[in-house]
Amino acid sequence: MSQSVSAQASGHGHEHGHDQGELKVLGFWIFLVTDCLLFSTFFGAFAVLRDHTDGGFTAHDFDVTGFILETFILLISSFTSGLAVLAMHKGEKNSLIRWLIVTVLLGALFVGLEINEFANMVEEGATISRSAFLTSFFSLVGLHGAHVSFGIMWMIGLIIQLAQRGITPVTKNKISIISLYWHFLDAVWIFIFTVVYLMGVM
Amino acid sequence: MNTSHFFVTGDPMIYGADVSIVLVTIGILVSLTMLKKWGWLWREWITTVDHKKIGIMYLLAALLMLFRGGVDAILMRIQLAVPNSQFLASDHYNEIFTTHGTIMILFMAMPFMFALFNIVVPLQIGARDVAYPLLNAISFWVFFIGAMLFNISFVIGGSASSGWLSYPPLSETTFSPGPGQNFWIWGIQISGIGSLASGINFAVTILKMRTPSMRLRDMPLFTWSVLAASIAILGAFPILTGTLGMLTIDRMLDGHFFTMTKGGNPMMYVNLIWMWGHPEVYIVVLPAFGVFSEVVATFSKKRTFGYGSMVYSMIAIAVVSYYTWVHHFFTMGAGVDVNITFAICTMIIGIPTGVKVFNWLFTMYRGRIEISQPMLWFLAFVPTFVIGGATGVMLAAAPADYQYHNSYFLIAHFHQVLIGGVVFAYLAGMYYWFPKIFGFELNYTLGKWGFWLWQIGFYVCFMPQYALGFMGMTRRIYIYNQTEGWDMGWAPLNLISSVGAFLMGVAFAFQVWQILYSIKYGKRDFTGDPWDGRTLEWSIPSPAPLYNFAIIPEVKGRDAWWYKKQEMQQEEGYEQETPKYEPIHMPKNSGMPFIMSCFFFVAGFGFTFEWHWMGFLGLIGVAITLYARSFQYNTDYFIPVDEIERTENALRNRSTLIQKTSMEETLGR
Amino acid sequence: MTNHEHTEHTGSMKAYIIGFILSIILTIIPLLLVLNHMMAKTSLTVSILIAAVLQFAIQLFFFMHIREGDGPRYNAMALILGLVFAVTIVFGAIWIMDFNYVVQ
Amino acid sequence: MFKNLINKTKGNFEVRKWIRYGKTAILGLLGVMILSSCDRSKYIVLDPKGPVGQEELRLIIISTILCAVVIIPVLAIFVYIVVRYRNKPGNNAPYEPEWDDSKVLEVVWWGIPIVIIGILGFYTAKTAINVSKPPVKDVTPVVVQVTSLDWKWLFTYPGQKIATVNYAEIPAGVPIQFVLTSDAPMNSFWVPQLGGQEYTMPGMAMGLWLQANKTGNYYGSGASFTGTGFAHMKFRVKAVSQANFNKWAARLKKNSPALTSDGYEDLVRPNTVKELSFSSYPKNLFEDIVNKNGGTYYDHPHHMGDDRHMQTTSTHH
Ligand code: HEA
Ligand code: HEA
Ligand SMILES: [Cu+2]
Repeated sequence: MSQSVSAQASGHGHEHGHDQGELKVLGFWIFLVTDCLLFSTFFGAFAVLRDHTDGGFTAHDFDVTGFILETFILLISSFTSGLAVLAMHKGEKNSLIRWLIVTVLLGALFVGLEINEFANMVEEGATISRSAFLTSFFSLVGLHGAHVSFGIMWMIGLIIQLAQRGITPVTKNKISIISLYWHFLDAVWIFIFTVVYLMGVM
Repeated sequence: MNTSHFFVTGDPMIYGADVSIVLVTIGILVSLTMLKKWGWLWREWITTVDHKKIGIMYLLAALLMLFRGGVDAILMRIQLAVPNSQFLASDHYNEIFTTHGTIMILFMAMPFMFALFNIVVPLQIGARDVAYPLLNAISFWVFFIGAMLFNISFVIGGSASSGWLSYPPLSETTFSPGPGQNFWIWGIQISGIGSLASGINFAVTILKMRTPSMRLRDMPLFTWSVLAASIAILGAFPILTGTLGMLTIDRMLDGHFFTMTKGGNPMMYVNLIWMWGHPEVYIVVLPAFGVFSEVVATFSKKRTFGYGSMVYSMIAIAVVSYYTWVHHFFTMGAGVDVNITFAICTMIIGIPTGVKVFNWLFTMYRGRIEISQPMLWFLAFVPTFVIGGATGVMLAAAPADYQYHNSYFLIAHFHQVLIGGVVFAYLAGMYYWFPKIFGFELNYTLGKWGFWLWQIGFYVCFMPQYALGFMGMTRRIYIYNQTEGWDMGWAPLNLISSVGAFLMGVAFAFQVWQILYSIKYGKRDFTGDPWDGRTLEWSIPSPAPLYNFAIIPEVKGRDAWWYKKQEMQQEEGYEQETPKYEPIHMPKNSGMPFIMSCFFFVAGFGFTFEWHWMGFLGLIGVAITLYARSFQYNTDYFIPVDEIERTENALRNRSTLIQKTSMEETLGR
Repeated sequence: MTNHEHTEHTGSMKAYIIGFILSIILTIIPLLLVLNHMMAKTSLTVSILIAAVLQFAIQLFFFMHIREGDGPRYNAMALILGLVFAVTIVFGAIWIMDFNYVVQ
Repeated sequence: MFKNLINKTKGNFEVRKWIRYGKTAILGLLGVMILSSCDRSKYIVLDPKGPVGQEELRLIIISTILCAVVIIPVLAIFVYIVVRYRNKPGNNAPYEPEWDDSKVLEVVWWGIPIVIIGILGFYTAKTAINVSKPPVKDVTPVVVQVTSLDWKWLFTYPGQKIATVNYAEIPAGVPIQFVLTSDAPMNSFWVPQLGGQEYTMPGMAMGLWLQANKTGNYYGSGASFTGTGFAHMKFRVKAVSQANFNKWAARLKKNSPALTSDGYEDLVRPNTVKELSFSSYPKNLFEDIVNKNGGTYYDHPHHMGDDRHMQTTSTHH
């Protein structure tokens, strides 16, 4: 029938004067905007329900050091993922992989701390079904945590692909996209940090 | 979960359905095997990433769901035809209106809309496919699997019965235990992912994939309407995902977002679901406007009047529709300031909508109106939609709505806009683009029967419902006149209304007949341009070849094809320069979308029955397919030049050939 | 390789470091404000929200390179519309749920 | 191809004419049926018996007229254009395929709807504000607390300390402050001839002003779906003179059984019941219902009867 081409040459679509890579970044960007709306929905619910504690755990009871630590770890990981992209543009594959691994580890640390925080709360009886406030808290923060975990799995996949194929237009594009994702998660966390934690313990 | 309730029992109608489902399934499986069509089905359809084929699959699914939703409607109308009817029990009736509403909007109107998106948009903008063909296939399969998951609830486990938007606390476990409500949640949740992905896909397609010479302001209005609808999808569907997620958390994890106890707030759900639900109804109506813009211009043989206003009004509708949601719960006491604000925002939508109506009228003004099949539906649309819109504005007057809310006046309003606006438009679109997709026209005479029966049926069914609203009849009641000695005089009008419903049923049957008949006898379209069209899709053969355009078309403004034709006519002996083809880059077929949605089905089914192991297994399957795909690099190919030449020549020869034979046929007849 | 080098999101080391430092600072300020109870409740809320928004902007400009790319800035438009919707969702919910119970 | 279509159209003209007659006939029939079933009293929304309903009816009429003012001309123009510019042989109406723009016309049809919406918006706001206040000022209102249950309506009278199920008596000519809540899925309390509806929601005490000017029995129903027994959630509002109302209350106090806490638990159970009357009900029943479903999280701006010590332990201030 027709010959197959390796996608390596997928700087295709010159006939349209744009390329797949750019297209994918735009699509992903739009996806992030919609993801932002998903988070807004949970933020909205949280804002409405934050006083509905049913006499149980309140926002004053949050573990302050825990969330400060989480915040800085995520901030740093956002920075390291940026460094990874810089390395990629310089064509330094090893350095790129190294920074990605650092990012993954920081992300994992973040998730670990979060799980720990949740576990401690549950131990105190502050479970998701204790009150509307806690339901909205666990859902919002958990949704973010799930995003981070997903990002970690994804990044590991990309590290493997980089190791296999090196820096190609395709892998390059994939890295740009995940770094976008990672920064986005950091941006969302800023609002969780502010609205959930800071305004909670205030 | 008690598995003894796995199969819905105790109702002859459901046993009938069980038997016929099993028979039909066996029939399909056997005939596929006998005809050795499995490979064909897999290669040509299940794994396809071709937007045209995906469009066709959407279309089939939509028609199927129109039937299913329609049968629901007929059942309801039989029950309501006479007072004190014992045809359906309360719970059964409740399931039926819930599935009717859900199916009609989410599994009929939405796929019908995506069918048109897929079939038309790339062709109208001179593109060879959508921006992300694989994602497009995923969208379809995820939608389809969601719809199927929802539909099997009829025979397995039982359906949801708390209304098409399932307000808590009624939809919480306390009041709706069991799988029915879960089916509703997971069916919509899974198919919702597909809708969101389509929104992204078409927004990017329209922004980025146009033939380079087509500026935004040259774009056909249907394409504009798709862009507007996509924007609204992007704004609204994440909220649906989130809201359903919260309801899931309440039900599965014993959460308290919307429960009565422990601080939950049911009104929060109402607030959120309408933040999606209201834009949703405009999402389905915007492309309807787009269809009519094309149809009116084509069959008036005239440029669209006020193109600029048409575009602005659509964008305005898409954005303002985000600011009206409270009109669905004016009576929940959010306060006078809130109500007045949202009442006025709601009315404001009438302004751009009106502008569109006027512009259509003046597109016809000083034109030459050809009453073809699509145009027939437009002519029916105008009065129906305008009156339905006007009753919408009446509903928007908040204190008046205190008297209409949840009454049959409301039922009449939304059927008038949904059927008169959405269904009529999509049917018009189907008639209009049918030759383009399938290469033949649908029979006019049968179509006219269908048309008139729809019209008569519609008015007979829904006009009395306005009156019933004024008589105080509320929605979602399975029985009237029975209790407490109230005879409110609802019986005669309900009977009339039911007659109308049957007429619509007959109308639909005519349309099915029409399609089947035309497959055999329909007028073949060998020109590629049966309506003397104006936009690019008519410049290529019908059905379009795999790659749509052998040469990416050059566009010199609006109505590109119309002016190109004039140019060709004017220049005596206009000879198209021999095209110089280049290899065309295409995506490869992939089984991944189908496989992934099968895993989604497993997940949805597991969570529905609260078999969490199965649910998570399904989700892991989804993740693994995604992961595997991410490692696939060999995803595209080029169609070589000689193959393009062969195809193009064959198409050209076929058209001359058929032209000849069909001439003979016509003479012979 | 391909002709799209110019559209790539490059950004320099300097930009990343500046962005990083700024975001650290903008995290520490609200933290100090809150932990030391430095202001009245409303002004405190407003200040920390402002810090959050600023930090968000930093992520956008220094890390996510919202300004780069050629052609129409569809990404920026999408973002702006998205933010308008996001604000609507949150503040709409708060406003509507903040009842006064009197329809009639 | 053009001509082809035209011929086809002609060929089917007979059929179409026939169908059109059919349609006219059916619509005519419909009209007759509607009119004949139309002694006006059946259209209860259009036949209000109190000031709130009347005010709302006024808005219904205003909005109908305002819509008709645009809709009817639009439809007339529509019919005219379609007839005039039909593509049929011998039609010599002007044909200008390139005419696609007219600033004047555009201004007209952005303008007219704006004006209409402006007027309608004004009346909407005015009515909304009016019906949120007691219909008459100089008469002391009567408070009736309403709780929707599965699937019945409980009315408690904090002034009289009596309770009823599935019917309520009210004095005519006196503004009634209905205070609504639910101890079951949310419903909506609707007495069309007195005025529009309002949701009954768990944990919230909602205010609804209604008033009957004439004595009589008025149909009331739940308007928001609550499950299996929903269709049976009808109730009766009986408006009587003030004197008769007092007599009725006294009679209930004397002759009816008391509603005990256990009795209330019975009522909460999902089933349907007939009309019931009670001489008393547990103290603070309504407040307890509201609070147990989350009422403590809201400030209740208007009183819930004479038990004003509603706890407002709300955490936001
Ligand atoms: C395609 C679907 C669709 C469309 C297009 C519309 C269009 C409109 N709808 Fe409708 N609506 C629904 C589907 C739709 N609706 C559904 C499904 C529900 C109920 C869901 C449920 O509860 O289950 C509903 C419910 C609903 C309510 C809630 C009522 C209640 O629950 O009590 C309201 C209230 O404001 C409303 C208003 C409007 C308005 C103002 C428009 C406007 O957009 C109409 C604009 C059009 C015109 C006005 C006509 C043309 C204009 C002119 C000719 C110009 C001049 C006119 C004037 C100035 C008047 N709708
Ligand atoms: C696009 C959306 C859409 C469409 C097209 C329809 C189409 C129809 N609807 Fe539906 N409807 C809704 C959306 C829609 N509806 C929604 C959202 C609700 C609210 C649900 C809720 O309250 O939760 C609703 C509710 C609703 C009710 C109110 C129920 C209640 O509150 O108790 C009624 C009652 O008359 C009704 C009737 C009809 C009828 C008669 C049709 C007809 O147009 C159907 C046309 C019929 C066919 C296409 C039939 C095809 C079948 C055959 C050919 C088989 C032939 C068999 C026989 C004749 C026996 N609908
Ligand atoms: Cu709406």
